Amino acid sequence: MRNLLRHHLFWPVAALVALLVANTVASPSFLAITVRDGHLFGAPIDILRMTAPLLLVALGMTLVIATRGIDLSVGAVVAVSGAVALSYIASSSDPESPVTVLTAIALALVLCLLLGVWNGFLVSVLGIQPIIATLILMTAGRGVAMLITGGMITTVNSAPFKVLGSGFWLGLPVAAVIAFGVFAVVAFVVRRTALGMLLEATGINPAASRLSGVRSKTLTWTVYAAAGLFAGLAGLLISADTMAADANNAGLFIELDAILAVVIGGTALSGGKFNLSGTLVGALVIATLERTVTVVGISPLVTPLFMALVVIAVTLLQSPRMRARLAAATRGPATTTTPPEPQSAARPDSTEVKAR
Amino acid sequence: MTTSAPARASRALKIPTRLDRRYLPVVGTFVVLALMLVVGGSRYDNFVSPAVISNLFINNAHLIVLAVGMTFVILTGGIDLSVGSVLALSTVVTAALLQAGWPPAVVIPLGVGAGTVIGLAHGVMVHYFQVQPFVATLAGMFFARGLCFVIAPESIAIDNASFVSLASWVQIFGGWRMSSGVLIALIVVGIGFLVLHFTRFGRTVYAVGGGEQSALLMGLPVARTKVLAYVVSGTCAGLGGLLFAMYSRSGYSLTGVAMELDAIAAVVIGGTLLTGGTGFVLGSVLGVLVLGLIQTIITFEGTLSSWWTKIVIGVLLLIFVALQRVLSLRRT
Amino acid sequence: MTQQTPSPVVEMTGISVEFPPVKALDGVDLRLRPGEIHALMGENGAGKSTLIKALTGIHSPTAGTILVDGVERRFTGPADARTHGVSTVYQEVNLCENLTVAENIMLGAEPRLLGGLHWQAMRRQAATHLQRMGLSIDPASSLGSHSLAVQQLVAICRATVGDCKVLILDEPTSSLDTDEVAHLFTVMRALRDDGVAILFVSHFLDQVYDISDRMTVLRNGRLVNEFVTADLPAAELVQHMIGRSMDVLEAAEDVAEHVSRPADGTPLLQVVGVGRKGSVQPFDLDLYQGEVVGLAGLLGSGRTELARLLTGADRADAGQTRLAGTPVRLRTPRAAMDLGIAYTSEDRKGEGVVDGLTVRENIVLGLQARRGWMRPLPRKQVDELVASYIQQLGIRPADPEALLRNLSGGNQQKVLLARWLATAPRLLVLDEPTRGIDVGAKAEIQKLVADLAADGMSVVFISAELEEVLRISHRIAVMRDRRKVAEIDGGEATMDQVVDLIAGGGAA
Amino acid sequence: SDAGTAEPGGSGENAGADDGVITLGFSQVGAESGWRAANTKSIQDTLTEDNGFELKFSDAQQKQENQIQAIRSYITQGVDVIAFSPVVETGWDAVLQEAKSAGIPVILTDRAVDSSDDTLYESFIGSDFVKEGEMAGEWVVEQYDGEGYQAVELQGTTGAAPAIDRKEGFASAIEGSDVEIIDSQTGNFTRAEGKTVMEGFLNKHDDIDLVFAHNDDMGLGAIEAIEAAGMKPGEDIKIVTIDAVKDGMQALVDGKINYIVECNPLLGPDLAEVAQKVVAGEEVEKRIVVKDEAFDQAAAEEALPTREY
Ligand SMILES: Nc1ncnc2c1ncn2[C@@H]1O[C@H](COP(=O)(O)OP(=O)(O)OP(=O)(O)O)[C@@H](O)[C@H]1O
Ligand SMILES: Nc1ncnc2c1ncn2[C@@H]1O[C@H](COP(=O)(O)OP(=O)(O)OP(=O)(O)O)[C@@H](O)[C@H]1O
Ligand SMILES: [Mg+2]
Ligand SMILES: [Mg+2]
Repeated sequence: MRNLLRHHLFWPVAALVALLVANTVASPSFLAITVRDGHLFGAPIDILRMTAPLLLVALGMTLVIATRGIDLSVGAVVAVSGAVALSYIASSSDPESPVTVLTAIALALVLCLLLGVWNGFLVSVLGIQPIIATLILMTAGRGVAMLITGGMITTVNSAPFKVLGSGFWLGLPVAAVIAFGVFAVVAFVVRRTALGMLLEATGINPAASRLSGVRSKTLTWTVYAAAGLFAGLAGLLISADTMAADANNAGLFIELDAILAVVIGGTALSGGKFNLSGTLVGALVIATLERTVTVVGISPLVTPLFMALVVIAVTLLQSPRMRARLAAATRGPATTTTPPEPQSAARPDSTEVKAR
Repeated sequence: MTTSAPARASRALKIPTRLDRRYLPVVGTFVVLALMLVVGGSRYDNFVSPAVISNLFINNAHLIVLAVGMTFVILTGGIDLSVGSVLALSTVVTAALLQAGWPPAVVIPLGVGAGTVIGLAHGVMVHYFQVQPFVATLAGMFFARGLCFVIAPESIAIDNASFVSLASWVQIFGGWRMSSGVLIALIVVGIGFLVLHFTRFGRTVYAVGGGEQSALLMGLPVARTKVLAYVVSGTCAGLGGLLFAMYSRSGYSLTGVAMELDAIAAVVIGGTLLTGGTGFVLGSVLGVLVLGLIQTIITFEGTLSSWWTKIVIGVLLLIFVALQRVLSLRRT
Repeated sequence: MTQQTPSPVVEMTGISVEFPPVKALDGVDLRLRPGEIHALMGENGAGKSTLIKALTGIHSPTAGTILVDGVERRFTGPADARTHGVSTVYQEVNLCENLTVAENIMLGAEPRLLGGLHWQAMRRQAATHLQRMGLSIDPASSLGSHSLAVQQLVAICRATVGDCKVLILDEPTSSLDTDEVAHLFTVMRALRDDGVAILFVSHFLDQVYDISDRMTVLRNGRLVNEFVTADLPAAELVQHMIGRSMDVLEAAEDVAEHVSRPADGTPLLQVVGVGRKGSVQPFDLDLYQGEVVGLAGLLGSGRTELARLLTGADRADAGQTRLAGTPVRLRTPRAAMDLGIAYTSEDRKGEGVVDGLTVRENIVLGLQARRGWMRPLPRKQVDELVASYIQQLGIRPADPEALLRNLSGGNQQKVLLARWLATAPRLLVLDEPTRGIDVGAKAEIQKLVADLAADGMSVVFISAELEEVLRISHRIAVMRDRRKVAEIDGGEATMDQVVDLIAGGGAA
Repeated sequence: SDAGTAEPGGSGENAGADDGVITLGFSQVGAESGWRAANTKSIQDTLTEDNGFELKFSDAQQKQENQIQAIRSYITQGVDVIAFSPVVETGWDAVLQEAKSAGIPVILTDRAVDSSDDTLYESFIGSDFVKEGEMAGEWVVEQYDGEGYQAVELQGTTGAAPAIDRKEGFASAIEGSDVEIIDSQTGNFTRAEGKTVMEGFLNKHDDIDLVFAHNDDMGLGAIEAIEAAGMKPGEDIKIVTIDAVKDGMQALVDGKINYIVECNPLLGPDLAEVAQKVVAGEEVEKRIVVKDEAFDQAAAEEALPTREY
């Protein structure tokens, strides 16, 4: 019990479970999964599909945050990606052909990769602060997306493209398979190679890393490029979901959701140690939260209040102070007379200094 | 300034007699701002006129106040994402209470105080619970916005006579105009400047941003300072809401969406580092003027479609940041 | 010196501090009397800094009592301690680099004018304090623009401002050279004579013997005993500290004799006219394989800058570098590393430790960076490597998974050294590698350097401790005013000779 | 008020009309939707030089302060007419007063302003959002009253005038019938959110008969959700929306939507006409309600081929 409580994913997972319970109470069949035409259906499957784009964006965001950066432009990149792909499909003579669709996807992904490279250039070469560097693309990117679609919502009918949004593979939604697959691959690469450690070193102490021979600039650059690419992929999933490219609203505020997912997952925004499994849980929490609002039937007027309270609850429970309290409480009175100093490995800047 | 010429003068660091490096980003901002005015003036008629410059201040008075508050928080190494929502909350509270017939003398402190209270909550979360500022204030942002909806989803007009007369007070000097909002904003800037540079609290704000742990080991009151910085920012957001309510004579729950980004951008453009510890309030004011000027240029251009507007804002921002960067790199 | 023993101003008894599972302090006592300089001695990781932090309220002891002026107290933090007259300079310089020197000194006790800060008075007062420390820097300059040594002195200035009954200095001299130390000691003696109790931590035995009246020795978090300095011979002290006899140290004494001059041939690194505007005047330097070249000079003489130019940490704007005869360009640390050149910065906190990573990760960081991210070192190899360095350098705790920030200062330094040794460079540039390292470990490091050189590695060795430089260098390059002024043979050089050169013919 | 009296260059200089070209400053809300884009395009295509206009256009990016700033700027630039679609209903008195003092007439489009002084503007051209909601509700009652329909509502952006008014209109129209709104949540006027919210409704309720969406986009999102759940939109669950953009009309023709109330974005011609009259000093109507049609499937089939947006 004690170890469980101490685990860094305890509270995020607890939040997820609590939300699922709340949903099940409001709608008893919530967790039911049915099989229809060999596909799985049901709210949990919906949630997996809803999580997919957010998970991709949060994945890129985690890596960027590890290097002490932040990427505000992902929402705009999502919009650009959808706009490019759908405009290409819409303007092609044969929207139903897989070749067209693959070309559209490749086009969108390459462009988004370039947008990421652009961000990386501003941050790592010109040395502009990440928040401002990516604010530029956040503003202009949506303009570009609107330019591509002429401000209208571009709609297409293309079965191969629709597969991305509502297709199934091995009974699971294709979008979820793609996102969770990419996530697993990246997590594997990052943790099985030295990439993760080098990223963390760059985030914790850039000067020391540079002197240790870490190619910090290249790494930083790569990470922004990756964030762009993943956002592009997310953009494709989002536009395939409704088969429409909405330059104004696609991916709106997804950067905030992604950052929130990263933070709920226990990665500090100050860079350094990151936690991809936490990000996964964080993304699931946020997607479930969105669903909860509808299922539990919270009035739109208080929805933001409700979101705020959940976020505050999760973050407060995760805070070192609360952890220490709870740890002390679960440890029981018998062991020591004076409560030992809380060890807060979770906060990089606070271990040496006790704030009382 | 030292009293006697020391024997070890040869080892003393040679202080450059030129401008202090710390002021470079601000000077960079100023130079580029001036350049923009010159370029704008040569492109459009009437661009560099007292009326346009006065309007620049009148239209951005609330943002100036937000930026001053944001500067405090960013200097401590934090960030406050809630200011846009808190501003909206303040406008809604003000408008709703005035509509309910409360006197302005009671309503105004309540509107501003709402911001103070939320700021205090942020400070407590950030310092005592060690919630990351981004998250704490993001929660605050949802919270304030939610509260707005609960109080009044629809926009409320303000027609309280004394409030309106306060709001429409204008002083005219030739072509120049100064509204009550601008006057308040300038006073806030002045206070912000004095507090940051001439009080222990102000210097501790810088110290905390320079290194929280160091500041703590130096025996400075880190806790109080950090909490107070968020209180300042919240109060400024509340005051910004008051100014916006005066400016628009209404309260509306959807006001100021994404305005926190404008405030942050202004502060950063003004040369403050997001990592904390370096920056100036006056820089932030320049930052606000830059953003305002970009908007003015867009209006004067008069032919941009919606998307080109966004793209041009992005490009101007880029040119600005790049130029500023080049200027400050050159000199160092 | 005080004859009778006045009652202690600080009395700590039975102090225990735990960082589960580590018991950093176990029932330690410490008594500080007014008007005495009390040395706190012990190996790296013995618990000296922890004891100090327990006193000032940064760590809360799990057991024990603290009496200050006879009243039992648990301070809530440095601020609280300071208001009760306990001023501390912690081991790592903890000041705000973004503020001015004057602010760093005066904040908290700042002069006021009309309720606001009185900047002019603040600068004036700061200047006076600086002068006492022998520093003539501009109080209005920002602290970050000064070297670590100056920052150290500024930190000490800060501690002496205001009403202080107890002054605690945790390794204040580790980055100072003889002159500065002499100044500091003058100030310390003056304070002592005013009745201040001073707690002093240093790994320099001669300094300790020079200044302290009494000492408390810790070993492995336990109290060994309290001694009167004059009654305790150095050899015995070392034995108390490290639990071994002086043999190790004696081994170090002969280091210089063990190594032989390398065979002639093309130098491994040949530097011609390399310099950088505003940093170091163009200099020439040849480094042969298997040779240890020491850099000697005063604070700010440009040793660090020279080292940085040699290793690509800073980019030279003039001159040529040849490695084994072929011209090379050292534009980045990475480029230098690829050529087998490694650099350990003197700024442990800023440019050395990656404090959020573990000991293991910190040790392999350099090697891994050099291999590239795609070729991760096999875990087994990593573990062996790390285990061998932990053992070889005596890193404590010997736990590869400990976070670096939880290590004592000296142990962090050892980890950094291991990082560079692991990359097996051809040329190793060590800037103050022994700073903050205890006597035993220091001797081991010196021996290690000698062994490495014997195996063919070239080493550039910078240390504030001239003795150390003399002992292990084959050749000594002397720096003065950011210029290389002389080069002398290490075997023949004498202390006086080098001191003369450093000071510019005794003109300093 | 004294607010506008010192406007230099503003007053009296609007001699633009004399040379036959009307300079019109238009401040658009933003480009937040396809509807808005069509609205902008209609205005830009109508107020051309060929038609005797010089259009100064600015996009306020959904910010009232930008709009106020743009209007002030038009006053300084001395345009002949100012037109704008207010982001919010309130808060315009001061700046409109300035325009009035400078002698520049103001025309509102699409959304109204909430002001006690209606001399501040010449005319308001736009749809009646409450009416739109009512029309949708009336059709629902007419078709399905007596069948005990359970409806869900996809609201527009919380706090926005169209969302508030359409909700109100619909609710008042179904009052007294046995159509019941069992759930209502915001979909922020977007397809994606329309889809997720609808998915949630489908998870929660087993017996939804009708969806009322405050715009086509959310309705289209709901269609996706209904299809994904294996049901037939338009048959198993009826759908009523507002806007009548092309995609919505197509869905109506395809039988996936049952009824659409139009909200006409093509305000350009009306604006041009009113502007010309105002400049010429003619009397104009204070309120010009744009004619909103409503389409059922047959009407949609007829209208679709000529649909402009
Ligand atoms: N915050 C912490 N968490 C865990 N362990 C710690 C922490 N701080 C210190 N320690 C451990 O406590 C022990 C004593 O450390 P301390 O810093 O007091 O040593 P020291 O005597 O000052 O050594 P040095 O001479 O190297 O500075 C070490 O083993 C260290 O690893
Ligand atoms: N006592 C001092 N007074 C004034 N300035 C100093 C003093 N000591 C160092 N400096 C300044 O600090 C800067 C750093 O010098 P640098 O680090 O190159 O010296 P160094 O020879 O490596 O000495 P060390 O490494 O021992 O500090 C220089 O700009 C120098 O002018
Ligand atoms: Mg120590
Ligand atoms: Mg040095």
